[in-house]
Amino acid sequence: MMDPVILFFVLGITAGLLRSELRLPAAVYEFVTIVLLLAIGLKGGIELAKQPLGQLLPQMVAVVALGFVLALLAFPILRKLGRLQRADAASIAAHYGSVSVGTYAVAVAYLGSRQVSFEEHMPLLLVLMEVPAIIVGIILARGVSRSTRWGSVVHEVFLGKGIVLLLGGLFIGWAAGPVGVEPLEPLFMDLFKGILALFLLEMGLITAAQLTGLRRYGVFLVGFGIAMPLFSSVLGIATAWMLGLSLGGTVILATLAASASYIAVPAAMRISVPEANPTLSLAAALGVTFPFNVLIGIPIYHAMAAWALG
Amino acid sequence: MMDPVILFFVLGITAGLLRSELRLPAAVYEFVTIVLLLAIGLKGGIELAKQPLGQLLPQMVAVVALGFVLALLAFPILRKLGRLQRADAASIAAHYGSVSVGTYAVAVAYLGSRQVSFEEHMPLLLVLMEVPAIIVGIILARGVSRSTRWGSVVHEVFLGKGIVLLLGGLFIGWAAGPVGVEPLEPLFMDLFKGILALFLLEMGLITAAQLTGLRRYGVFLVGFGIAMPLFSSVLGIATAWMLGLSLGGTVILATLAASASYIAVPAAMRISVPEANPTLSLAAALGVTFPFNVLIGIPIYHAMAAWALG
Amino acid sequence: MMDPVILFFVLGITAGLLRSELRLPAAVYEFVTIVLLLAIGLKGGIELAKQPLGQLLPQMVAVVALGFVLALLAFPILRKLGRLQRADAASIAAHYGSVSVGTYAVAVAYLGSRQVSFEEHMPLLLVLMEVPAIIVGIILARGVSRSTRWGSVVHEVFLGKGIVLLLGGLFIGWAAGPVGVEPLEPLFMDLFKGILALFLLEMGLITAAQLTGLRRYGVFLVGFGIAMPLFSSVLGIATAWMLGLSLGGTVILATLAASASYIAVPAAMRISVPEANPTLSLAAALGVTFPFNVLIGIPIYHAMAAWALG
Amino acid sequence: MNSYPKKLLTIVTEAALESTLIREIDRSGAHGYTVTDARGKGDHGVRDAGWPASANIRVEVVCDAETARSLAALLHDRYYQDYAMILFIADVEVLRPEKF
Amino acid sequence: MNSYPKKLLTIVTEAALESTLIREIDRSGAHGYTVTDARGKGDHGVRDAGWPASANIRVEVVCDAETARSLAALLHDRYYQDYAMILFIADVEVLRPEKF
Amino acid sequence: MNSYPKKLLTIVTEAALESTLIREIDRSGAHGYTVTDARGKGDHGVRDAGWPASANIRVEVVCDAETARSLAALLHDRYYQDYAMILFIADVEVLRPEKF
Ligand SMILES: Nc1ncnc2c1ncn2[C@@H]1O[C@H](COP(=O)(O)O)[C@@H](O)[C@H]1O
Ligand SMILES: Nc1ncnc2c1ncn2[C@@H]1O[C@H](COP(=O)(O)O)[C@@H](O)[C@H]1O
Ligand SMILES: Nc1ncnc2c1ncn2[C@@H]1O[C@H](COP(=O)(O)O)[C@@H](O)[C@H]1O
Ligand code: NA
Ligand code: NA
Ligand code: NA
Repeated sequence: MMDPVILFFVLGITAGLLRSELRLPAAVYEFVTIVLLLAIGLKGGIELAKQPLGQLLPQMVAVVALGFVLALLAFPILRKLGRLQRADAASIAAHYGSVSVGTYAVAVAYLGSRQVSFEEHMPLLLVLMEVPAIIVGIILARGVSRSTRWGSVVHEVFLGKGIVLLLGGLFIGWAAGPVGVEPLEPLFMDLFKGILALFLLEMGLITAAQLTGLRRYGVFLVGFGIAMPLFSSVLGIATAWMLGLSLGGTVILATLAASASYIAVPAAMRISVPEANPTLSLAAALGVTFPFNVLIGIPIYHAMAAWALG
Repeated sequence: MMDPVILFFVLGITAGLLRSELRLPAAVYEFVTIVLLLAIGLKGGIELAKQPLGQLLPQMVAVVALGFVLALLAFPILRKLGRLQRADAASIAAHYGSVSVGTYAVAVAYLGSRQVSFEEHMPLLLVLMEVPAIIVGIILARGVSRSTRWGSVVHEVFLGKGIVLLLGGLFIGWAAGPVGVEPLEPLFMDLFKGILALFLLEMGLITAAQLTGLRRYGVFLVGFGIAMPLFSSVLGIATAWMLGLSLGGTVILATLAASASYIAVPAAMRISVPEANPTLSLAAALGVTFPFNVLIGIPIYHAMAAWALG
Repeated sequence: MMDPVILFFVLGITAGLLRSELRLPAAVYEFVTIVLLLAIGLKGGIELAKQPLGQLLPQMVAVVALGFVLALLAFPILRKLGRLQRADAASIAAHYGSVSVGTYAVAVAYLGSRQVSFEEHMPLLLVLMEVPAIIVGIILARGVSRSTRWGSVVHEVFLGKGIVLLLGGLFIGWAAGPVGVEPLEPLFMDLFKGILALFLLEMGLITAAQLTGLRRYGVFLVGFGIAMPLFSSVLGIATAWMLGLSLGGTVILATLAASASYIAVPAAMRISVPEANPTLSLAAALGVTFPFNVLIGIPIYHAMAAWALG
Repeated sequence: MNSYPKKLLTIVTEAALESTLIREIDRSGAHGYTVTDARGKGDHGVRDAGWPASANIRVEVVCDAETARSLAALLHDRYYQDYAMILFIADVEVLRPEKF
Repeated sequence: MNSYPKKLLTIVTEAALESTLIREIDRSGAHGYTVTDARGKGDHGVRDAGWPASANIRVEVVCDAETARSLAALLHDRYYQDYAMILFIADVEVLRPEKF
Repeated sequence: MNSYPKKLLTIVTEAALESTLIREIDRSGAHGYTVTDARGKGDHGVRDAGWPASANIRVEVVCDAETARSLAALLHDRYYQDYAMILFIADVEVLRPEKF
């Protein structure tokens, strides 16, 4: 049976496609996003408090490398097969090398309702995996030219809303520990699924709007938006296997690899690679890959991970 | 003793009448409304999963008929006694034939705190009862003229925020069932009364603003705004009795009949019967009938229902 | 160990100083403030229901007097030592004579996590202490001139958002009593600390913005912003001692005395003493005193209170 | 850089009319529009944006004089009587006339 | 359709001044106003709308030249010194002069 | 009271550009700006403000004719090609010319 939070996503898409009057105010979107990001960070931080950071170093290095690799692999495909312009290919590659927090949250909910446990420090890997693809994207678009203002790129990337809230949550969870965070749980843990449901309702409305972009730019993006996550998830599972992650952890890492960013990367690309057309990358990442992962992908990655680890 | 959520309504009215600086941002109103509508839908949907829809058919037909009848009865009174213009009478009739979700929520809270149980599929009837009066209103104002763009009327009515969220919630609750919805309960069930309190605070502020409209259009609207719900509640109780509803279900149906819409109908009338003056209908529905029902009406309907069923 | 809600404040300041893109929409700030104010009022009101108001009269009179005294003492210091203009000194004195609801909430959380109980009717004293300093401030700035429109001052003060919600909450809590308020607890009590965390995140961002004001107006405000609350807390402890309050109650009253308003007073001063520069008062109250109290002050007042009562 | 004269038509009206109004603008030949949320007061009383039924929108359309005139006249004829609405037209200069 | 010349007075100032300002507009003889929420920067520094004390409003009044002049002068005299505020006046055309 | 002619430059563009744009305005010599949130439609399609990536801002700068011209030209050259953006300039009168 489908997780009810997914049904909220379906409701949002349906309402959007039927051109319903339903619109959520921007402030509600922001509120819901902020709570989700902080909640994910807090959960990861609590776990970090329990184990020496040094032990996690191999995993941290591996996911950063994975982020670089995914972006670098996506680029030639977009350029050659998709015949996209350099800037567009670089920007889309950055979206797919990076990760989507919403998809991560759905995977967590999916595993939760199937009582599959996973390494709880995953939010740390999530944060780490957001960044490398952005750098790859900028370099692919621009070359390592002197004119790139890396100072402002770093600012844009590390001080964007997403990373500040995730890192902040991680840090607070780590500093306060499980007992300290307890009084915050009614908001950040108990309401998590309800807030996620509202978030997915909004994502459904947004996804529906992106489909216009798709209609204009044809079948290649649809194919890429489905094939790329499938391919990335295999790399993710392989990485997880090398790192010795549990079944749950493997599903999460596969999902992270398969997911395409729609918070940090679009904002960074808009400033650093302005000549890339955001309609293309958002149509692929939000119009195709997000619904694919949320509706079909995660169960597939679960099956593949079970097969690989079994 | 008065339910505390009602006291929030009283606080809102008082602050409004005293011209306090208290104003809730539109985004907060939207957020609170969205959560309430989804929560009501979800609750009803869970219940629908438990019984064959066919069994409810008589009730469904009955409330649709009730909606038609109420609007048709209100119209001549408004026209003759109130000497209102055709469009205004039609629009107000549509408001009173339809239902108010906020009033429904207060009745649910009222019965809850008195431990009176009721048929849990009521939200389905709520949705069904929203629509027929709108159609009556448009026909009464326009006649069945060819120029009415029924396509856009249907769109306006069925794809408005209220109905999409109620129907969406119903569907998700039905599809996910009691167990599936459980993780959503902290937001949609446990917070229900708190969110309702915030909603009623806002409704109080809005109601206070409508009273200006009243002052201008005199005593007829006040009389109608009190007499009509009393009369409608009797029809509601009779319908409930014919359908064999429980005491709680009878109170709810009486309240639905007595309540006047202020979400779906105003929006639909503004587009489909623009020549109707919205100040009149909102002054009656929000300035008189909503506070009447919330403060006095529901206990009266409870007493009448107990007497009728006892 | 630091309370995690404080860490949210630190996160906000850090993000603000690093010029992160993190910004919370105004509507979220309003929502969070409204819930906090109502929650604080409700908690106090429940307690008021348990004891005759008459018994509290001495405390009520004492804190009103304390508010007057604090503002009257601050004024000459600001005028003589700070060489501030009359209007500025009067306005800042009003801020420091009045109280900060956010600081109060942090003190409550602080005592809660240390299991120190306190007189639960404190929110009543909080409301009473907001007002007198405002009147002092206006008179100090203007003299008791006939031109002061006291009607509109009273309106501004008593019908501002803060006081309406606190008083409204108090009244509802008092009227509904502990049992009546129970269904509202998931929102107003269980989420309290989570909402407070979001509030402090925003306050951190706001505080960081006020620091610009500080840079421009020099060291006097920093000194005053730290010395004044320390001095006020001593007066607060003395008052608490005379009233025979418990340890927890003494800490709260010390914190109230030490805190500087940033909701009611700035709004009232802006209208009634417009020639006072709000940058000065907000830089002191928010840029210095709020973080001082929240990070360092409250533990100091706790220690002083323990010493005084021990 | 050369600049070219255009007209700026500003409409303040009820939020409920947004999608209808946008359809009219699209049909009028204008190439775009900008919408902001607003509140206000006029012949139809105070509209304080506390909830959807009392919210206003403020719509701007940059276009040529002919389009501005005819769109204004059409909106006036169709909506002025039944809706809270005002219209006004100002002269503006733009850099890329073909965009409007 | 004929159009008639009017003035559009725009005021950007602190949100705290909203009710005061509206009272002044009502007294000035203008028939209405439109308010939108804003942020900005000027002589009084950055006002970023993060919370009520740092929020701006943008108020528009369409009226005749005389009212615009006198209202602008009055606001200037009473509020310019103590509040973050700017004022500017533009020429606009309207269709129904009696509304303004 | 005397009034003085100035220019009002209005820019509607993507919200993502806000801080970049403000830096350009600060550098241009203008003394201030006002920002409101907006949605709209233009050559780059519908931007409905449902989430940050599709939100617009509407920025106003009151300044002298020279600054308005050069700022408009600079924004046009640097941002028109890659961003959803329109610009227009209107004549306004102000009371205190030294503020702008
Ligand atoms: N003279 C005016 N100046 C500026 N805005 C106005 C004026 N009159 C009306 N408005 C705006 O237009 C809306 C509708 O106007 P009305 O149809 O006159 O009620 C009002 O709610 C105001 O926002
Ligand atoms: N030159 C300008 N152009 C546009 N808006 C301005 C300008 N100067 C000031 N403002 C706006 O008016 C507000 C108050 O201005 P001020 O009194 O100069 O601080 C600012 O916060 C801005 O929103
Ligand atoms: N003709 C127009 N009139 C008013 N606003 C416009 C117009 N064209 C574009 N805009 C606004 O400017 C933004 C960017 O325009 P564009 O670059 O043409 O997509 C749009 O999203 C609209 O908000
Ligand atoms: Na990825
Ligand atoms: Na009804
Ligand atoms: Na104080």
